[in-house]
Amino acid sequence: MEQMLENAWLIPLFPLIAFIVLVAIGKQLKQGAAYIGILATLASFVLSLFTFFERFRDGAETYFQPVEWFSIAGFDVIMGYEITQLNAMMLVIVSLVSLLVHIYSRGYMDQDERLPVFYQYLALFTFSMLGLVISPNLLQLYIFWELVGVCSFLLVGFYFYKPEARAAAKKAFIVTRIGDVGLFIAIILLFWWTGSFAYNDIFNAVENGNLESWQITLAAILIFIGAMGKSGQFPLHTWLPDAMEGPTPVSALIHAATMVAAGVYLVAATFDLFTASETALTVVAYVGGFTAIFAASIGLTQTDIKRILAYSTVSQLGYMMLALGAAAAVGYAASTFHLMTHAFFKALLFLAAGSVIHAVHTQDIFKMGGLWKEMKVTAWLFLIGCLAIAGIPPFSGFWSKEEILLAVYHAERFDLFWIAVITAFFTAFYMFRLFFVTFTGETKLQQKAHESPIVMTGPMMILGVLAVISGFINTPWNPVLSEWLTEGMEGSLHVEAPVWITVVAVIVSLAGIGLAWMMYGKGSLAQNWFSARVPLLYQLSYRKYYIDEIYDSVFVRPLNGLGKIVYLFDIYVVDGLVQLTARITGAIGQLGARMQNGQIQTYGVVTMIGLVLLIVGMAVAGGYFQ
Amino acid sequence: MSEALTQVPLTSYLLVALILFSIGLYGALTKRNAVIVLLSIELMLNAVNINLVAFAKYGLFPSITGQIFSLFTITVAAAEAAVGLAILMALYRNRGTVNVDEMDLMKR
Amino acid sequence: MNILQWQWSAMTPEFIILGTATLLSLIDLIMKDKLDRRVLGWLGLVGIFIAGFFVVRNLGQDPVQIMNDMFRLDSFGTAFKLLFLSGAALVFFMSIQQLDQREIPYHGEFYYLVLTGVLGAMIMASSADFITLFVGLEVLSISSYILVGTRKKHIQSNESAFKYAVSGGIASAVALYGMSFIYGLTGSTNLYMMGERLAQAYQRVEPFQYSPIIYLGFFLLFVGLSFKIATVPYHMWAPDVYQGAPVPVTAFLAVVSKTAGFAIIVRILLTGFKDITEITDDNRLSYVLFDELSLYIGVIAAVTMIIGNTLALRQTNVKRMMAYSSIAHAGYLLIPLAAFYIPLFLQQMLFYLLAYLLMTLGAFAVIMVVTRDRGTEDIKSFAGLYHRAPWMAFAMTIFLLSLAGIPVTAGFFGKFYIFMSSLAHGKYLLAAIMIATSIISYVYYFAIIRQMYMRPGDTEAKMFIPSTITIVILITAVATVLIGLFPGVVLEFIVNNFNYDLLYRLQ
Amino acid sequence: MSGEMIAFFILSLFTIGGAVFMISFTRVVHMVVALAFTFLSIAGLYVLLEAEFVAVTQVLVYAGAVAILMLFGIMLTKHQEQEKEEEKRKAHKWLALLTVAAFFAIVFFTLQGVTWDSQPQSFAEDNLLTIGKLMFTEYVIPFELVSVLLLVALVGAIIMARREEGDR
Amino acid sequence: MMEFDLQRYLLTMIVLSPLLGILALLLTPRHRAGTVKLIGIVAAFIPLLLSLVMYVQFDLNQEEMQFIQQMEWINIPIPLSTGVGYLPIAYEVGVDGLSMPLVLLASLIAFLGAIASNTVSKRWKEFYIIYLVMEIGLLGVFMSLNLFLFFIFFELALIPMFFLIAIWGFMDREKAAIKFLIYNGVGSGIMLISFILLFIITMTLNIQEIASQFTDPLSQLNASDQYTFVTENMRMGLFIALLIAFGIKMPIVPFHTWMLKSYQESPFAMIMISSGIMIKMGAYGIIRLGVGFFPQWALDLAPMLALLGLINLLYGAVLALVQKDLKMVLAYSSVSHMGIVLLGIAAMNEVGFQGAIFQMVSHGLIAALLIYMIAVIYERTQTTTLRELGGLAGQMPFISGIFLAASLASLGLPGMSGFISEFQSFLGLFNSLPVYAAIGTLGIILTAVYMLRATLQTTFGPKQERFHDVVDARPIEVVPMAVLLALVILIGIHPAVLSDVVRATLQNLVPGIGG
Repeated sequence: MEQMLENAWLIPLFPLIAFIVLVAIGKQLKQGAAYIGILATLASFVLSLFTFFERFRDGAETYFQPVEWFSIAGFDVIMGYEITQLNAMMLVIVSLVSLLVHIYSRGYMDQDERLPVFYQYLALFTFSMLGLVISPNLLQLYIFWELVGVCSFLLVGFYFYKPEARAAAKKAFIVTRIGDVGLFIAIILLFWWTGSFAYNDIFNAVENGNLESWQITLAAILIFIGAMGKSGQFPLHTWLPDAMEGPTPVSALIHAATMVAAGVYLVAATFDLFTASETALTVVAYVGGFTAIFAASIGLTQTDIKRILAYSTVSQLGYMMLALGAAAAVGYAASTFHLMTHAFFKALLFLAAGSVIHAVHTQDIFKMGGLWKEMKVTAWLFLIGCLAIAGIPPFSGFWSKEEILLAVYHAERFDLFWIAVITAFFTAFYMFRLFFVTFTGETKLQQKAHESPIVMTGPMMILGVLAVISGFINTPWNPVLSEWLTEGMEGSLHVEAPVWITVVAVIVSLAGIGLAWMMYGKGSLAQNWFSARVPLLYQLSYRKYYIDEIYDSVFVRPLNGLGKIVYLFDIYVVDGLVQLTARITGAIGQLGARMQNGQIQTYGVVTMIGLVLLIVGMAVAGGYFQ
Repeated sequence: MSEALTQVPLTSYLLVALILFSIGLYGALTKRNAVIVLLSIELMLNAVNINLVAFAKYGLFPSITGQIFSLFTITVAAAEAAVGLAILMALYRNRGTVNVDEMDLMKR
Repeated sequence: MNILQWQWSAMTPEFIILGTATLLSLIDLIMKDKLDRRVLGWLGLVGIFIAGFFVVRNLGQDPVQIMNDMFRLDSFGTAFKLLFLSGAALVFFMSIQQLDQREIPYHGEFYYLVLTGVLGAMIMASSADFITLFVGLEVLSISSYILVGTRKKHIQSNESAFKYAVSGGIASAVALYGMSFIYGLTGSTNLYMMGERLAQAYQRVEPFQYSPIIYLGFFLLFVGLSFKIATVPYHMWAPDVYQGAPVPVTAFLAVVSKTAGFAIIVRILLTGFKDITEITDDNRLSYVLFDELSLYIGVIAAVTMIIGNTLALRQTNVKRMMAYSSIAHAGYLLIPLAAFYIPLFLQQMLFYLLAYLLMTLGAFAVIMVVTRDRGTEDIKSFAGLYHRAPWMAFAMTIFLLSLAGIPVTAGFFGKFYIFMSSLAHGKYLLAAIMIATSIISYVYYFAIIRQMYMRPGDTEAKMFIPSTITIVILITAVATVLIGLFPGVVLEFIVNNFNYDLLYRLQ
Repeated sequence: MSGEMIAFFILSLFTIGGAVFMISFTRVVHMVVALAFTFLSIAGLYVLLEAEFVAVTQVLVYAGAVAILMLFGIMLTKHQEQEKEEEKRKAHKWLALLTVAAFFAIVFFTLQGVTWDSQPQSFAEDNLLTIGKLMFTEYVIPFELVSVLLLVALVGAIIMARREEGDR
Repeated sequence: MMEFDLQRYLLTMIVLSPLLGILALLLTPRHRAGTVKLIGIVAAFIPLLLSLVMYVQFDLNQEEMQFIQQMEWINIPIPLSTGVGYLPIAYEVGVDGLSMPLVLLASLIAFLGAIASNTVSKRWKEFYIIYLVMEIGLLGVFMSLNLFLFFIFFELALIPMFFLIAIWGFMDREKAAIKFLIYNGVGSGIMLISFILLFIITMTLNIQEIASQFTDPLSQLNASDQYTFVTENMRMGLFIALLIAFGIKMPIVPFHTWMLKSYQESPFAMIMISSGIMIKMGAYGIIRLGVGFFPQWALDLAPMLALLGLINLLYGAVLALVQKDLKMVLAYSSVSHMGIVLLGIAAMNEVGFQGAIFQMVSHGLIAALLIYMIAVIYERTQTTTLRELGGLAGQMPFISGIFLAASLASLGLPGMSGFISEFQSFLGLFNSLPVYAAIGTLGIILTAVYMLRATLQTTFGPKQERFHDVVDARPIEVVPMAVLLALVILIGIHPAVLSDVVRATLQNLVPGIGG
């Protein structure tokens, strides 16, 4: 079965072929275009699965296949692919979620005449994301990193005629690009410091102490900036909620399960670099922690179903970052584990939300309500997702979240630990707020909502199953995944942690659910209980801490203002000087013309003045006629 | 020194010539009547002739060439005067004036 | 020595031109008034060609002098004579079919006055004696005064003739005044004798210090002669006169007369003032006077270029614009004098003069046709020319590009060559001004191009172009481009046939 | 003081005086007459300088031909008797005066600063003969050329000054 | 034997091949518009074909010039102590890894420009004749090995451009043309000054000989006695003079204002040529002549170059951000992108130079594509004002798609050529001047901001009634789009097509820098 690893390059190839085929003849295929995408993704998924199992069960070595790309001034840039534990797992997650979303979209996008285009983008995205995952070096990663960014941009702006979609797409691209520049610089610096783009060479250099500590810290932080952009970490998180302007399947695939997790993946993939710098890890941990609680606190008050989920995503990604930064190898395992479970339950939640939106044609949860009866399947699946994210045992989220809490506690980062606990409470609260408002109570809809077709609910069900069971792959008493993932890594995986942590975590989550039930389910507590008491905090949360407004007035407007000022400078000073030169030339002509008055005697006088000047000049310069 | 009293120094001739030249130049540059302008030019040429003839006698290398040169100058000056006057006639016929300062149809 | 023992055959071209002029005047007298005077033009052309033939035959001959350098047949003079004769021939071609009976009532006179003018110019180029040079200058001048005024009924023509005559008179007086001082120091009108004695005078010390007189004489002479080449400070007559004169005469003034001015200036400078030398510390022969004067000539050149080009910017009358343009070109031509370097000097000047001759005459030929057709000299008369006579417009474009100094034209290489020498002599400022003013000149040259190609004219009718003018335009345009492409051929011709034999006195 | 000196003094005075009068007179005819006087005095100076032939020529050509020619010119053209002064002209005149004065000063100081180290030569004998010989030997080319020049001037003067049909 | 001849005459054939078209056009009756245009396009295709032959025949491993042809042309007589000597100005052409891609680029863009000029609505015969004359100049600049020839080709490209702008441009065309002419005239003037000084110093005009005289410490300047005195100041002065001369062409801020006007008023095909090739002539000049002759000074002044590059990059980007007209956005974008070329040069190492060359080629392709897209859009909407545009993706998805792809390429999306070149330039610069490079990366963000602003404003947004009946791309229009985009992507995913060509030459060039 060794060939499977050798042939791993086929995995991203199928979606690429699908993309090319769709570009070429997608228009003619009409809605049939979907099947090409589905088939290609299916093939990728199957191959990924084989690869994963080969890696997992047979314990195959890390496989690396180099290909010369081109030479930069004598240095041959190597491209290729590499299958490590981490990316074997990622391959499966990505291709699976992608496959499910492909299938789901067939139903969701049925009415859209631009469905072939949609599938083009999806296929391109899948290709790029898979390529990103199997990249053996930073440069290649960066290339796919940008490509997934573009796909995200294209898909967010899929409804190009909506001004909001246009703005959101632009924002998504630009904000992530700010992060990308960090990564870009990091790659270049690392290249000059280590002489290579490849992970292994960089890690070796770090290990051999070829790099000064400031270099490591700088490079790690720059890489993290890249990750922040993609994973929507504060302060580069603003694009992610806006990105919800894209079609919902896209949100599920890109903005929940895969691409936004790429940031976490990047930090995990270059984790050896981070572990060499305490400072960098601390930065990662605190940015993650802050993002987690910050985004969760915004999620508490939002009313748009997809935005709530988006903030939840930001928060959960923060969670992962927190784990990575706070707790070394344990955190690494916990974080990647959470990455996996999150991919499943968040994708589920988004698809379910998509199903709801598909049915009710609105995204405002307070315009829905009482959907339980009309959309049984969706509701059940949504509930599973909520329970998973809230961390209720035995759902998958419980296991991964607990893993994180344990790891953080074990690392004695108690401040971060409590932040994580509070975030867990918030999460439980706003998820169930969402659930109760949407599915229980009286319907506020005019027309009757219908359950989605099987093509949509099918994928959701698969994800539902995964959201339930995927946690068992890595239980505290049998951490199969963690052990496999951290094979060959330094640091013990053995965590001695008090039991109360598990208890507290569950209780906190239940408390959150309870509060939500009281306010939105049963109604025993007024919905405006909080907003009435602390209107300031409520407003702050509701308006997302005015971050967008602040950015607008701190960056966007000044930049535009600067542009306008510089433009004036360009016109009046730079070009003005040119005009001035022309004027001066004209003025000399004018002066000459004034002397040229047509009077022959004036001409004579001018001549004689010239003669006198010449002789005087000679006299003065030559010292004659003293 | 006694010689200086019996013999007119060259510089004196040169100064006379210079004064004549300057007057001629001034006349040529200021007089309104075109005929007088032409005459002033003749005056300038006469100053040149005085120079030449004086140099012929008192120059660093005295020679009769100066006198011959002045003869040519006189001839040429006369011809020039004649042609100038003829042109002035033609102009006067068309324009009705001989004032130099009115001749500014073309300028700038 | 018996008067007949001199080798008079050296003067054959001059005799032929003189004879032709006399013949033409006689025929003109005999001919009935009503008869077409074109035949005179053709006759004159034949004369010019025969003279040209003899000039060409003189190529490569040893220099000959007659009567103590009263007349000198040397390659320097031969070179200029070729320029004069070709210029005159082209002017004749331009005029023959285009002279308007009403405008120039005296065709016969026109032809033979051009010939006497050429005769004067030829004498100016091939004598080494002040008196002869002066008389030659005056022959050219007086012929020109009358030529300018030949449009008798035309007020502007009268006026410009008078202005020309008065300016010329003052200039002659000033130049003669300068000559008189130089004569005073040397006692001779022979340039070689002059050179030797000036060198002696220059060496004299107090109380017999004569160098101030030398400078005074030089400046008077130079300013007086600068009238002919129309450089600062004696440039201001040119626009008025060029504007008022009939086009062929303007062309004659711009080309033949100006070239003759350069001939006389260069000859006087190079023979009369070259002996003032000293041996420098590093054992080199230094032309003291030239070194000192080069600064002033440089200033004159710079101001000339600036004035010529900036004033041309404002012009709407084509002939006037060309006048300023010719002033500017005189400025360019002074640069070899300012950056004086004997071995390269003659090539530069002759090459540029040739290029200037071709492009200016070509441009004037086109201007002549166009202004005649439209009845106005305004630059707007060129509007839509491209649609009426595309080939002529194309030729005009070549001339203008050449005047502006844009490759691949003769004008470009001429400028390049001059430019090269000025930089080689460290005259960076002068070179910079030359470049800057050349760029300014783009604006007004391209103004004509814009009119020709980009503006609609009043009429789309085909323009009538007389066949002789076509010949002129064709010859000048082709030559401009060919010389621009292969300047080496011309340079080689110059090097092989023309040398600095004017520097040496013949025994 | 020798007689030559006195003669020079008087002649220069007449010469310059005539010129100054010419400049300052307001009637054009007077100007010409003053100038003729100057021309004659100059001829006197030539005699002092032992250039008798030049002196004779001066009288014939200038005092005779040119002055008369100019008088004819004045007669043939209508002209304002008085020179009217305009503001512009005034400025021009002052500028011209200044320029000429500067020119004069420069040349004057140059000449003043020079001592002429010369051996005067006498041309008293055979002045005419020497000139004539030279004219027809060494200077025959310019001499002949001058004839061309005169011819040109003649023709030019005729065609320029000739009254055409339809002239006023 | 045949092979040998081809090697020798190929470049001359390329540079003179437009003459065939000119002749054919002269013989074609004016009124047959279709034939005239067809001949024009075919004529522009011949040099491209020959350039492709050159590409195929190009020896990747040779460091020196290839396809050299030398011919005596002009002998300038100069005096020697022994008599008259001659300074030869030869007709010398040749290409190496630096110029070959640019020749290819020039012939390609010129061909596509000829197609894009298909829409010329008046005086098409003259248009194509002048256009082909210009092409001779464009091609010649990159292959001439002689400064005199270089200058002549340079001018030969500029003057026809004047006509093309002034006759076929938009409303204020004549003013724009004059501004173009004067500005570039100044540049040419300074260039001429420096060329002649170089000539005087080295007594040769051959580019390679001059370079070897300046850079080879063993070779004495064989100048004639008077002029041997070449101070360091003089070298610096010459370097800066060359920098300014080519900086005007490139354009380096603050010499860029001519470009704005000519972008506004030129016909689109001319903007394609201008930003696709002409401004590359400036960059090429800086590398070939500036750096090639004075590597030491280039190295010493590298921070200044980097600063200029930064200013270009950021200044152009900030200005592009606030433009109201699509064409102006592109104009400033070109300014900005040429800044990256400068940054690559300022790096003064192999990587940086490779980046600069890549950026020249890449920007040539991308800018040409973007402008072509604008031309196509303008033809349909009759406007380039951003506010009036919008929602075009609905009516013309194909055009909008390509336009979007082009702007993504322009902002440096991996997988397209823009990324490779930007990456290499920055890679090089980070090694030598990391602080400048770090500041420069701001430009990457700003580029994204202004490109997306312009592109999305045009193609995205609510559909507009006015553009209801516009049609999507026609087959003839697809050709330039497809070719350009394909090349952009080809270089993006397989940069070896270019880097292999450049490699040997750069290895030869960089040791001259001595560091």
